[in-house]
Amino acid sequence: MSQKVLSVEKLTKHFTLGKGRTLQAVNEVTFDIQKGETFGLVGESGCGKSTIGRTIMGLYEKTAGNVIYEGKNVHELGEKDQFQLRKQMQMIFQDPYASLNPRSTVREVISEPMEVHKLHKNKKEQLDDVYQLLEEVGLNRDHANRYPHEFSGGQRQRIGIARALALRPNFIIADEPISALDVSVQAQVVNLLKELQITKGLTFLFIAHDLSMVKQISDRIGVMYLGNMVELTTSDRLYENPLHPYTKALLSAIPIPDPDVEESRERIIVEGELPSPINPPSGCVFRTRCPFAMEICATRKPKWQEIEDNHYVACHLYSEEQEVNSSPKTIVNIR
Amino acid sequence: MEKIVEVKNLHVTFSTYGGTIQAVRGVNFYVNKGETLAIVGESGCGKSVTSNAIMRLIPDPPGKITQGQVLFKGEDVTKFSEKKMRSIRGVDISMIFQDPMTALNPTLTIGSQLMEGLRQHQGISSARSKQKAIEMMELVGIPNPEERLKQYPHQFSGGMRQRIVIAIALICEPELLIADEPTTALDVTIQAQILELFEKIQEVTGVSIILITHDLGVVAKIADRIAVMYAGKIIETGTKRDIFYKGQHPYTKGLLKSVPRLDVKGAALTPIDGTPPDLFSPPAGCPFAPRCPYAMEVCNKIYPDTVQLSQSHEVNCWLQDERGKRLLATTTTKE
Amino acid sequence: MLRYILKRLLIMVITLWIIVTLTFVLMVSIPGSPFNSDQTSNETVQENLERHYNLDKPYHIQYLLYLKSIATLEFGPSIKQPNQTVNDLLGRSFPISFELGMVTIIVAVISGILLGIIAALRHNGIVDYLAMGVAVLGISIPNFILATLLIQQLAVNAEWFPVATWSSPAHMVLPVLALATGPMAIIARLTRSTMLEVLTQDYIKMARAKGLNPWKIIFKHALRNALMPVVTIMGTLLAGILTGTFVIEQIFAIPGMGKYFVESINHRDYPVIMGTTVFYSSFLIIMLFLVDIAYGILDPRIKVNKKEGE
Amino acid sequence: MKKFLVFLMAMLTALVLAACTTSENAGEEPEDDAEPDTTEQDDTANEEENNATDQETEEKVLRLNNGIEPTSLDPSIGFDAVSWDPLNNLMEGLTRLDQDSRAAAGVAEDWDISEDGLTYTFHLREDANWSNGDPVVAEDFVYAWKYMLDPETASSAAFLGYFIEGAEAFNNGDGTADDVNVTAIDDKTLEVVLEAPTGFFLDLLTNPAFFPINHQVAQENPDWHTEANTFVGNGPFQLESWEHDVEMVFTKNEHYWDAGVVNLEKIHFAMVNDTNTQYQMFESGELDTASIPPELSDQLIDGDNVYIGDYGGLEFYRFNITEEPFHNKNIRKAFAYAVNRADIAEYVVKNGVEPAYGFVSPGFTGPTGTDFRAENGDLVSFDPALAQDYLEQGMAEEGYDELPEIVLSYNTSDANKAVAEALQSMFNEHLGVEVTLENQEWNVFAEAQQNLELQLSRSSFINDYSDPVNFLESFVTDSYMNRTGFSSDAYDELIAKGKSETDEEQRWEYLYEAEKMLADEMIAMPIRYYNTVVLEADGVSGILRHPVGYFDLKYADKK
Amino acid sequence: MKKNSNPRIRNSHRQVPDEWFTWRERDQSTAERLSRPSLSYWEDAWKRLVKNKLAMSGLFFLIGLVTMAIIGPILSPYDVHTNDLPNQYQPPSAEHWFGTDSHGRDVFTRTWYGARISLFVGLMAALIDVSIGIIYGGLSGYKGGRTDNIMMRIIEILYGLPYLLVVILLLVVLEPSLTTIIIALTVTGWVGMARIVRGQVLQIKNYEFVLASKSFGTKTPRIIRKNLLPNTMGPIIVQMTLTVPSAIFAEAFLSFIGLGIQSPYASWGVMASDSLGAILSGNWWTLFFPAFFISFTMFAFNVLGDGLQDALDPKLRK
Repeated sequence: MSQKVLSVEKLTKHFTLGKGRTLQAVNEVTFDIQKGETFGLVGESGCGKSTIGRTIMGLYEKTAGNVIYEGKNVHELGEKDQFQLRKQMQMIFQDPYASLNPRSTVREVISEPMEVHKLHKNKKEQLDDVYQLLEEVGLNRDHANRYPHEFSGGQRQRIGIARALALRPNFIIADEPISALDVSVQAQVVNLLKELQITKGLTFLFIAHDLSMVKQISDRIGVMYLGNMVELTTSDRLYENPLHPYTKALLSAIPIPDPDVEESRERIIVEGELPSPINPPSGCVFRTRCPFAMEICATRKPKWQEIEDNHYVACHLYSEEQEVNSSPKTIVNIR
Repeated sequence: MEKIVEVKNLHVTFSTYGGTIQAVRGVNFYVNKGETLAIVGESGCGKSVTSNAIMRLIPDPPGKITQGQVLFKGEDVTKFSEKKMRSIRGVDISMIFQDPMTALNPTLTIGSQLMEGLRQHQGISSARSKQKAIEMMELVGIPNPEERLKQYPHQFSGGMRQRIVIAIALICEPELLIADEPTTALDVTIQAQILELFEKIQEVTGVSIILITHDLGVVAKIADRIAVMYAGKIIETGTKRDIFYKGQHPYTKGLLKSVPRLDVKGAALTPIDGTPPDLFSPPAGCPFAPRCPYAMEVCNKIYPDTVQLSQSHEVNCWLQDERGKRLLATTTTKE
Repeated sequence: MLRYILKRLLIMVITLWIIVTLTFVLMVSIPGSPFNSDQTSNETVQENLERHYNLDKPYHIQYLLYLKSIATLEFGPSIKQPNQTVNDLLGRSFPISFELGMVTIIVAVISGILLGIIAALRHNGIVDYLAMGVAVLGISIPNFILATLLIQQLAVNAEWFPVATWSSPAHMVLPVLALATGPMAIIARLTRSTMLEVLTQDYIKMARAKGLNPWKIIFKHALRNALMPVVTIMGTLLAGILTGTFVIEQIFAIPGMGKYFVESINHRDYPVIMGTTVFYSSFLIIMLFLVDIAYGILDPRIKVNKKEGE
Repeated sequence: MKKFLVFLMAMLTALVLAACTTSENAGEEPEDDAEPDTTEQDDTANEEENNATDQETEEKVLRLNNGIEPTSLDPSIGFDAVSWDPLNNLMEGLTRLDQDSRAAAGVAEDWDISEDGLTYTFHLREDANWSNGDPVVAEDFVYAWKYMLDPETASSAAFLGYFIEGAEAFNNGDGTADDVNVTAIDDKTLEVVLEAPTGFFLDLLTNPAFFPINHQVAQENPDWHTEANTFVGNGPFQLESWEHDVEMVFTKNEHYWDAGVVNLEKIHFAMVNDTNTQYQMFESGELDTASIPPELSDQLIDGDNVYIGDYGGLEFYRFNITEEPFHNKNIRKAFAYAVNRADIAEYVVKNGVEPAYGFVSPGFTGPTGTDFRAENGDLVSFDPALAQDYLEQGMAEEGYDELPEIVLSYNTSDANKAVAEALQSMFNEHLGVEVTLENQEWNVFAEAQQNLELQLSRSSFINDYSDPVNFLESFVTDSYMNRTGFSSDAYDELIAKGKSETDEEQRWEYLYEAEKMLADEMIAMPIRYYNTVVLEADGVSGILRHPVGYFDLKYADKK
Repeated sequence: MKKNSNPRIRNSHRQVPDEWFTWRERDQSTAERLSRPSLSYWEDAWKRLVKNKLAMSGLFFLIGLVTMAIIGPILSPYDVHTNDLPNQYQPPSAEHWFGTDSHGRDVFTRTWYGARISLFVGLMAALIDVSIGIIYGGLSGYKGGRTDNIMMRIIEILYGLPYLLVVILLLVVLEPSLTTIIIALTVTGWVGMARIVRGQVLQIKNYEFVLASKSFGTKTPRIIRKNLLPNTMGPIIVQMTLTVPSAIFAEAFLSFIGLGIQSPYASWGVMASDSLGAILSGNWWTLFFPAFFISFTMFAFNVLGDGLQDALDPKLRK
């Protein structure tokens, strides 16, 4: 767990909307991913987590910052190198219905990347490879000539995974791969991904909004809010000792499928709605909904700092100048 | 306790190009006054069809209620004229839809959508109905109701829209509210707000709720009783605790085990293998048999009778048969 | 908003300028002269005519003269009807065409939408097929045949309506019928397919769940949303009806402007060609602009200046 | 669903069939004696109603169709049939065509012609007045003619004035208005000196181009002719209202010197430019006259209410004699003799037109009282055998084994197409020649014909004035109207004499000879003569339809 | 099964034989089995089209028409160009099934020659419209932004140009022939198709499968060809079925300018507009037959188009 595969440094991505308006999808996000680990990225819709994934893939141009993959700056590679990089980095998409071309057979879907990269000498070899991939993801070779619409959601997501594996990548970005699936099937897919990680030595960036599932699969988790990363730590510690008020609220908002636990839980309910990323609040982006918001939150953006070993947070409650006034530990359970 | 609604042996089919889908195949359940019944199941199991059938909102063609009764306060609504049905919809029974983004007409103001039900059914003056609308908006927690009445849906966030949908559903003070996946499309922090709102509303108005969902966490939080649906049939019903702690059907158990829990550390996910059956040609026996780890020969052949486990708890499973119990007890290899 | 309108206006002007330039190039590159006729003539007469209308000047001068006439909106006299200026011709005929066009559009829109709604409500039923059959028949009978048929049947034989000319509401019935069937059919088909889509929307279900009566659901909830595509084609449709009515105008002796679009070219009546082209193009471009605005009114989600985000 | 399809088919069939069959009856109506009577009764009933409400008695209103808006009611500019018809009834020249379509006294009561035939002195009627009450004076003619000849005016009719001394020079920029030898001796005396003796000058003067213009009005308001309220005429009718592109209404002009003979109180000129529609309007009683759509010709042409008259004009095809194969006279003749003109007239063009076996149309009466056409006889005929002979002869002369490809061109119209198709079939049948047809948009066609780019192309000629030379002079060398490449000194000379010879009989002899020469060279092949065929409602009478193409309503009446 | 699904006739557990209470061997393949037969996208669409009776009758009508266009003239003893003037306007009879026209020609024979021209012109125009429209619309929609803006302005300009002038210019530049007609029809005809393709592409290009394709480095042409176009086929086909009949009409207009097919051959459109007077004269057969075939061809294409739209609409599939 020492070798860095990917490091994202102060990555910023803004979309221009015309009329001089800018959608600040991602603001100065920094994290890195070690070889063989699963890094979870959570946050509610519109927090920029998918944008990060796509920017890392090079599907979007970055606005500022760097994405370094195995020492190479992804956005500054030549066309040829970037093409080669595709073999190592692959993506699994959210919607198993929209991510497969309805007019292609499963075989065509899976072999498309192989053809683009001219992986095989002949059709026979390619077909064998497709069969092998299908079996790896728990489908069988009879499925190769069928069309996506004949499959259930879980099966389609397996096809999507097989496609992502077609180029034998090392690093996979899974962009909400299970959120469109039924509960019983979600677990199937998650287990499949875990299994593949072990057998193939893959590194995952796992993007999801469902914290309980992300916790299940990830080694470390980064929590995002409105384009900013607010907290990053190991998955166990994130649950046991969340620092950022948003993380706390997020954790307490997730209902637990156990009536007894659910009835005895204390709950922080954040009021209000997510502000618009076109016109984000000044200072700390969470301050408009934060139960602990202070004056400084409106004026200054909190620093991204490592509070304890491997536990990063961006919150004024933990910045030095604030600690003088109040200890964060005492505030935690005010509500 | 007074039963608000009782569904008896409901069958619904849809005819499509591909054949006839038997979406609901003999469903029985009831809802008591003031309670919340959750119908839990995966997509395509027929839970939404069931709720639409209660409202007689199944598009005909292609849908058709082929058999069964829906008794609302003792009267069979399947026999009602369309006109009579209209006088019940929105007045006695209301409905909330999954996606607040699509459930509101984008071209009409919130006010007009709120008030039109009132006007239609109660024929009250516009000033009076506006007053009522404002009250309703306050109840569901929308600030500045007077101004917001004039706004269009797109000017509201997802959570606000769902509040509006709820307000619309409640404005005629119905006795039964059917909520079809009311929080699925929302972010968790918003979901928590809406769930609180449901609790508050039930407290204030005493409305009975049928909650349709696939999220066991939500169920654990707000349901009184639960009906578990699979492939067009209800396979187990009981109180919240019956199901969560004493669930008997392998599907119920599997479902619970496949859901990740935030509060439990390191528990492995146990998925249910396979996929739900195709309802074009549902299996003759127990529809879960192909995926069931405890499937016996009989399960493939005959659908099991309902077994009453306690006053509140019923299940349809051959394992409840004495011979099944015996077999289970004698087998150690299974599991 | 103002900036947006100004920008749009500038683009319109550029578009218009390109159209005018291309039209001029086309005009001078096709053979013929406005003075060709079966009448006896001689060279001197021809030369006098050409000089009189500046046609003896080099092309670039002629081009500049046209640009000037466009800028000042003074297109000068028609060559074929020298008594009258292009402005007279268009100023006189446009209100008539507009009247005819508006009545036609209104008839087409109302009947088309009704047909479309009925068809959508009875999707795949006999009524649907019947409505669509009528609609298809509407497009498949060329309007000049329909016009002649209508006159023969309803005016000459039945004597319900006058045969031709443009003077009273009764005179409008037949030409409007003949002109409206085509657009009606298009609108009916469009309405039907969007209605089918809209009727599956959640907010329609929601409206039904409120217990609203069916007509209210259709007219208040469904129709407004189903109208969007109809509005989209309205701009080009109206422009087409205003200008593409040559045959109908001729058959019914309606003094509209449709004939100038055809005859000015047939007669090489250059000022009229220029005038009509500028008029038509501006009208079309403005129509497209208005359609955009109508969008915003019909659908509050769309702001006029909405841009496609990533 | 199949049932539905059947139903639809049945519906469409029924619709079209019903329309066609009922219209069949409708078309036959005029043949049926009972039918027109009822319509007439309807008409009179309607009129009676109108009259009753208007409390006017027996107002005589004639409803005609002008087709389209007149090009211009400025007599110098409106040089076409659509302008001539209204102009000829709103104004009057020095002479006016009489019942026999001969030039008779108009504004000029009488005139003197000098011995050499060059100087004409016209004496204007004392009671000739403008519709605004002004007297018509000689200066009005001087003004109008000089205005017409002014190159600035760019009158299409200006060439007609070239017979006047100094006119051509003025018009082509070599001279001035003062050089035009037209003088107002006094208010009522006008003197004109001609370039050369011109036997048909008085006929020429009946053309609207020579109508006077009220010079006081025109000087004050150059646009006097564009609207009804400023228009001033001197004819039997005055312009009551003029809704452009819609309708003109004429009323009787009480200031007209011969107002006593004018019967009609009002004339409506509709502008309906569709043959079928104007006929349908006639059928429904909205028009008093109509032309016959060719499809209905068979049913209507023999009816009692059909007027058929001469119309000076010829439909013909020009050979391009500068190009193969029509540079050969015999090949030209072969084609000319292979055309069955009688069939074309009877079955294709219909409407009672006469096949043309010569060039000059009937209706020009010579000094001896015989018709030009009758006198000069048939110059070409339909003779397949002879045609074959000519073809063989011609091909032998040119050394052809096979004719070069031949394209027959016509400008697009249903009627032209029908004739062209018939010709194509005839050439194929009688000569064994496959001719390709080509139709072109009018202006493209006209340009190509003018530039001699077409081999065999359709043409028509309508007389501007009532003299055979009008047509024949088209083919002189360098004429703008030649369009065949034909050039012959002998022919040019014949035409020159045919214009200036003072002895009328001799002049006509020259013209006979010229026409024969045309036939011998066969630079163009005649197809058929034009005629005037008009349906007139019962009770309509007295409309004079002159072969030169404009009608006179002065004596018209409606019961 | 029926018995089981009805609780009133409940099966008694006791009647169930004991030997059925044994563990069932689990068979993984049955769990993953797909119960419906494998149908490719087109097979599925075809199956649904076949069920649409109206669309199928349209299809059969068109097939019949094409057949007659091929063999019709051979069946007839008459040729198209020989005039028989004295024999004009004969009503339909045993000799002349559809009667004779103004030049005494056999309408039956001419109708099938007309079918050849009209159908050929219609289909070719549609095909070319589609080809240009796909390329232009596809590019415009896919590139988006400024490129799209400029390309759309060009379309606006094409709309604004007087079509008649363009066609007359073509008449001057080109020889009259079938090719010329088709050029004239398509010179601006593709615009509608381009707009439709563009709209579709704008929508589809944001789908995840396109993104997925991009994510492994697929180049633009391949994306357009493999991912975008196959998914726009539905609306394209519908538009095509509308283009065919309108091209048949437009051809008649072009022949008026002089671009059309030359006599003695005549398309339906020309035959119909030549015989408009039949409404007055009662020689109904000269107008009826060409008009009938135009209308029904149009009708057939329309119902077929509607049927195809339904059959190809992914929303209607389960």
